[in-house]
Amino acid sequence: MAKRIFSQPGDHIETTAPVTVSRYRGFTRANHWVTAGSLIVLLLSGMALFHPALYFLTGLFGGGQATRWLHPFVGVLLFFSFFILFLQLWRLNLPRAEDVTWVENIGDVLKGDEEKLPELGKYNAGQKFIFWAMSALIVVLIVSGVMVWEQYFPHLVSIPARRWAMLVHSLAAVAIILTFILHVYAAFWTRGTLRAMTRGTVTGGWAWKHHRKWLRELAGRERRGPAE
Amino acid sequence: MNIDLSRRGFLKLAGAGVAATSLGAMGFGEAEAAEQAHVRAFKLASMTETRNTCTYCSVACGILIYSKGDVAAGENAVITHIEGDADHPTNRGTLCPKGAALKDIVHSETRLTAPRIRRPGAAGFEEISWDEALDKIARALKDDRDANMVLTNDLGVPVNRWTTTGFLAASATTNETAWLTYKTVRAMGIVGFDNQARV
Amino acid sequence: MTNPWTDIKNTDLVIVMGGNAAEAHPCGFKWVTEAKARRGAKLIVVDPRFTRTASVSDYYAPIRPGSDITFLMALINWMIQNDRVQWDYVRNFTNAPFIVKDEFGWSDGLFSGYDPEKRDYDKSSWDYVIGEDGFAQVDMTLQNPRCVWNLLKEHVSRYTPELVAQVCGTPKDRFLHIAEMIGECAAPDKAMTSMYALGWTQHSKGAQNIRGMAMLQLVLGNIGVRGGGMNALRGHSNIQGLTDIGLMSNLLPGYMNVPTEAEPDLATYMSSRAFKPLRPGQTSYWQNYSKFFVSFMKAMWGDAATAQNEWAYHWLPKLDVPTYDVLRMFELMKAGKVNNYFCQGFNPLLAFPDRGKLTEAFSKLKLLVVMDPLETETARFWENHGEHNDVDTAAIQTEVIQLPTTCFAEDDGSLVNSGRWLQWHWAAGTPPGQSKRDTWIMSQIFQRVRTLYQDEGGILPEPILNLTWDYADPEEPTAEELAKEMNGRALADVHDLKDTAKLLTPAGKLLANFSQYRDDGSTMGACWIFSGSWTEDGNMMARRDNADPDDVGLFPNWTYAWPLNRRILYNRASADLQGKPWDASRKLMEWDGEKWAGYDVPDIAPTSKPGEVGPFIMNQEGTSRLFTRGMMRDGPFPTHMEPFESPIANVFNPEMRGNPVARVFVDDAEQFATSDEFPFVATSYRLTEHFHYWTKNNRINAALQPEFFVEISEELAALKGITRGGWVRVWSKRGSVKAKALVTKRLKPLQCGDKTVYVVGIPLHWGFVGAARKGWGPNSLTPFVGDANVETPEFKAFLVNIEPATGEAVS
Amino acid sequence: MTTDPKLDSPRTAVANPPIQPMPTNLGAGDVIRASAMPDLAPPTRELTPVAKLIDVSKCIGCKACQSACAEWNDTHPEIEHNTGVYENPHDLTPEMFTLMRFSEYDNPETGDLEWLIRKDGCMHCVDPGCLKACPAPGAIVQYSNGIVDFIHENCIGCGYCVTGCPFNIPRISQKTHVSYKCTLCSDRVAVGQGPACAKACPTQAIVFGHKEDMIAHAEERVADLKSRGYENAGIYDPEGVGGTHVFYVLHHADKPALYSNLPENPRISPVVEGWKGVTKTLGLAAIGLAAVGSVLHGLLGRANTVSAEDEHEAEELVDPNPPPERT
Repeated sequence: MAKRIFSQPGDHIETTAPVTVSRYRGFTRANHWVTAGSLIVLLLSGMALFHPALYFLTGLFGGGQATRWLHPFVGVLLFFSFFILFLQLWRLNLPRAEDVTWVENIGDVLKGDEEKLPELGKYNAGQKFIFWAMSALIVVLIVSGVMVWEQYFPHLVSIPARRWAMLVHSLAAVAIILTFILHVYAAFWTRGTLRAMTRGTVTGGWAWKHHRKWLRELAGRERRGPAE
Repeated sequence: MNIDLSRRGFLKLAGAGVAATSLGAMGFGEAEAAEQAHVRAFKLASMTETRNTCTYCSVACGILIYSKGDVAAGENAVITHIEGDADHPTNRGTLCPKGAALKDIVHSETRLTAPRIRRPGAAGFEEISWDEALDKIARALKDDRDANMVLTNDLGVPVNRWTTTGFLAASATTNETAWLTYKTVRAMGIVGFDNQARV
Repeated sequence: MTNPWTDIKNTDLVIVMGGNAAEAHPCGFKWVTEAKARRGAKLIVVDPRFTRTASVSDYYAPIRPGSDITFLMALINWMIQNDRVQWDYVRNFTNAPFIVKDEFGWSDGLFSGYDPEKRDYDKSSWDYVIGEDGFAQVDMTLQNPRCVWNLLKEHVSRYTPELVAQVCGTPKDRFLHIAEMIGECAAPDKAMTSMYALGWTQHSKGAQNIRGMAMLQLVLGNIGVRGGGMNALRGHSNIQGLTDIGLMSNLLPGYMNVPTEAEPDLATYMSSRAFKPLRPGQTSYWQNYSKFFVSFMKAMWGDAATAQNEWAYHWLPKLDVPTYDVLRMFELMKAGKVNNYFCQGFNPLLAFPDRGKLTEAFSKLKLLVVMDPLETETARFWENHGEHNDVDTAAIQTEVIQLPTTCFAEDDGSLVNSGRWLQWHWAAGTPPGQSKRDTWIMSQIFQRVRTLYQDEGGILPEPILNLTWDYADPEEPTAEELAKEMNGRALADVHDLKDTAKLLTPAGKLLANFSQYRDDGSTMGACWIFSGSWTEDGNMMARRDNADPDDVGLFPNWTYAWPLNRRILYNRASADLQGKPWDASRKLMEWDGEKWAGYDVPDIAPTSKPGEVGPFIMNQEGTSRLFTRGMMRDGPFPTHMEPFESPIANVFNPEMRGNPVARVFVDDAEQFATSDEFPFVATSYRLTEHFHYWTKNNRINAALQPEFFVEISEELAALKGITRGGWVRVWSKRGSVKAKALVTKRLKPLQCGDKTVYVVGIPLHWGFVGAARKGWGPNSLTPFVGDANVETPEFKAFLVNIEPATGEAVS
Repeated sequence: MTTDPKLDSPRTAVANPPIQPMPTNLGAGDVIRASAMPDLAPPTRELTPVAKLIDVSKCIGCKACQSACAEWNDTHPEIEHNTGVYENPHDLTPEMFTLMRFSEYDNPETGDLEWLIRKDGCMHCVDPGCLKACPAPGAIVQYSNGIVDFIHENCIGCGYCVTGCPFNIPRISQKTHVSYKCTLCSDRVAVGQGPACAKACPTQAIVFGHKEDMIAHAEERVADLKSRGYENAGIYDPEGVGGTHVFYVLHHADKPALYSNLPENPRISPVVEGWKGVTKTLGLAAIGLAAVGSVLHGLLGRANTVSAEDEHEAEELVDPNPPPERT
């Protein structure tokens, strides 16, 4: 079998008329939503402890003590959940030459005419940015988070170190929230994307428009299909 | 079709976020403390206050003992707190680390609450009644005194000395207890009589 | 204490030597900080350790344990050499002018009349020359070479700053600096106060340590004045009271004595207690001895004590030895000569020396009765606690009865503080479980014994059957009844001795004070010095008026001080021969032309003219004594004696070991060690976080000082390879303990001549019961020997060895 | 909340406590600052600032303050081991709000040994780092008399106060997961009494009263110390935290570090300031803007949609020659 370059095992054309392409298998989707869920819990509980104006959000988790208790555990959950996701996605998120051009012409992307741009694999530079930003920030957050986890590691690091950890943790948190917003927004703005994570498939048109190389590779595999 | 739906969903979510954050940033939706600021209820309110003297060294600091219930009124009284008596000329309300912790010597886990006896060779104490204990003691005293009282010396001088039973008196009991102790011990002729003055 | 705690604020200089006031008496020490803050007073601390008292001192000097006499005699010598003497005071208020017999002398560390066989002195030469008039001869010019002053001068001349450095290990410059600070207090308008405790008493020559400072205070004219005095900081809340009431082998209440075999009848007993004045016109208050004695006997046996039966003189025991003190009792116990022993609120297993010997002694008892509010090691001496009390339980046949008593918070009554204040207190709590008051327990025991004698008869039942017991409830006399018994009551009308028509107190009424005591059987009173504490005017001990006129610090209407509510003893000595205060700004008593007036109750008769009657009314001389005649067994002057266990030989007489007249039992003598096997000097002490062996039962004090430790210098730690917080083994010839090592800069090696002396500090608060961690007390190590005069054990200077130890102690 | 307007702050700790029930005189109306409550209602009245003065030169290290503190606050300090030092317990704990710290100092100038003993505990800063760091509304409050108190019902046990405090004072209980420290006996002060430690202190090295009185007293003490040769004696009332309501007289005010590392110039760490200041505000703003921005763009901007051609292209690609349509 020819080596996959722009797709990963499991990606395949599902129907031909109209064309639908399977983009994420069930496991990956579940994995994504667990990660997303825990991120949202962390976001809400974290924001509650981050700014008084949002302290009311502790109500969602049964009060301040419960929120204080819950946040770090969900953090650990997020870390491992995302780690599994990472193992599946990291290869196709490695940067490629065409990403540079794509970024240079981000304006056209926003205008919606991607015809001028080079054809892309499964992910565009934007998606890759979000992937790597998430990866990096989650590592920073888990490390700094453990350093200030009062209940289990009260004496893990010195108080000055804890102060830095708090600062870094909150900065990283702001960053990851912004990343998250971008991620969600892009997913909505680019119509036809959400179903990739809900139903697992995208329309051929969507794939053609946004990830043509990916589609070509899968199409190629189709043709070489059972006939041979 | 589903695009429209998702548009509506999108608006809802984003709207909530904006509302929360922007309102918060503008200082609306001020957080409220669950509990109003308050200090601990003053624990001596409605206690009985009794004046006493610290039981330790002979600076003899004045102390105030606070209790639930009033012994003077014949009630059952549980001591809840002890602190210095500010009216006392010597200590002016101050107390040392021992005096300041007097309450916990009164309520010490190693306080004795019942008469006990350790029989010869036994590995432990067993409880006995006051009557049994006191009768045993009285009997032991009488027998030993009758057996070993020295009535006269070689010169026939009456000496009435009892040396085979000894008594170590306390150092923190009241003068009144001391006098009663003195009286009984001397009357019996005990000479092996001492107190803590030396140590 | 000659002065109350609150008077310390009036001092110019405080010397804490032989004690550690800040740690053992923090709230009394408050008055030192007051004097410092308000008067700019200075504080000197002389101690082997840099204590918490030293931490707030103005000047500190180290001293080798057991060498205090040398330091004190050297101070007196320096005062004399540098004319820092309150001359008027010394000449008139001390026995400095008294002429001493020619036979008296001192050589090789011993006074005249020593008999090595008897280990005792023939004291006949230690006395004044008595003239034909029957009075002691004096030379007010102090020229006579045989007058006390010149003998003292000669005696102390040997104690130079160099000798101090050699014997005490105190650097010469430190000693001289202290001498100069103290010297300033020789001025009539300057006062120094001495605060001491067991750091001075717990030596084989403890009484002489205290004598030494008392003499210095007399030379400086600091006794009887505000801000001065000799202040013994008593250890326990009522140890002063128990001593006052005479709960000792050889005492009757109010410092009267139990008869001895040498006194076969009352006449003989009284003859040696006539206390005739040794100078014309002096008070010699003990002349009233018979009044106090007879009133005491009437308190004991009431109508059964009559003139015919010598007031029941023979119902009192007569002693064949000076005293059956605790050390002697344990010696007898060990020899199997004691059958029953009572411990009332006392924990001797930790309190007396040579724990091994104590355990052996207890094991020979038939019955041990322990009355206590708390668990004690004594009550469980038979219980095996591993290395902390390794005994063969089954082999111990002693029967132990443990009786639960109430504590301070659960009974009424009075306590005597260190300043002789009798303070009444009230019960606040209900006793736990079946615990009972000591008064109930003692009554029960006595009632039952008496019943046995009634029913069965027996040996000498009279003193028991006739003991006065006229209490409303014979089962439990009240504190009020007992207090009134001590104050004294008129049995018949009491009239004025001079104006016999004048009725002072009608029959049945309480006596106003001991001046109304009589020796004709018309009065009863158990403790004459307490008389006046509960009169017809009520309970003086319960007074709570804390007003302090002119802020002098005497609080005359706060409770009651014995004698006669007198707050400062010898207060007449606060004024000069004309009756003017030495220091107008510190007036105490003043002669106003007809009588003595001032803030306190005068010692002497209010109308006795200044210059005629001396201030020291209890003494036959009317003066204080720089020279004590034959009253102390080990010499009329203090002379340097080494501890029985010492790294250094006596500089005056290398042959002399310890105190030459201290009583030593044969077996114990063999247990004395030498410095070649036990090179380090150990001393015991209290820590401020704990009170003796009690507070280890208190969760809070246990948390503040949880575990047994010893303190050593960084130098000794280095020498022995001991690490801070590590385990060490400390052992003496008598026993061994395991402790944590507290390595500190506050203990430094002392250079005594060519010998370097390392001190090991051993606090005394741990045992094997209570909330704190299990440990030991210093008494596992200390020698079984007491002071020559009062048998106080030598806890403060003995020899040990030390090494690093491994492994957790079981706790 | 019943407060007696006539009752102001007590002037001394030398008094016997009342036993008749009386209204507490310290409450919500006296709070001038509360954690995570930026827009607090102004206090209903202004109490006179109080202070506890600790005169280190009078302190004998007896630990009476520790006893009195444990007894009054009903805490149960643990019975630990001896580790070769006098500090027991070995540090402040949720059960021990104050601690005597001992340091042995060989003074090079005089050649004398000095045993410097300091009572450690909450300083009740005018600008409290704990309060600034605390995320739980009303868990830490500052009363107009200067007392900084923890309202345990509101505490969530996050430990931010530990990072906020410049003196390393608050301790989180592993049992209750609530933060504890000296309350300056707010319950006693509320009924006109002083703190238990100040009342107990045998040498009155700890005194309590109106801050101005305490400053005056401290100045007398400093003068006395200077007369005894401590030229550098002085008051430790650090400016960096706006002054404190627990402050010291030191014989060596020039070297506070001698006293078991008393901070030279304590202030709320700039890191904490950064975290609780700019980060908090800008961070939230950024998040807010991002959210708002995306919403607006979502509403106004044109979405990126897939056209029919794209679908056709896809079909072309997947299957270039489709089967003929049936009719």
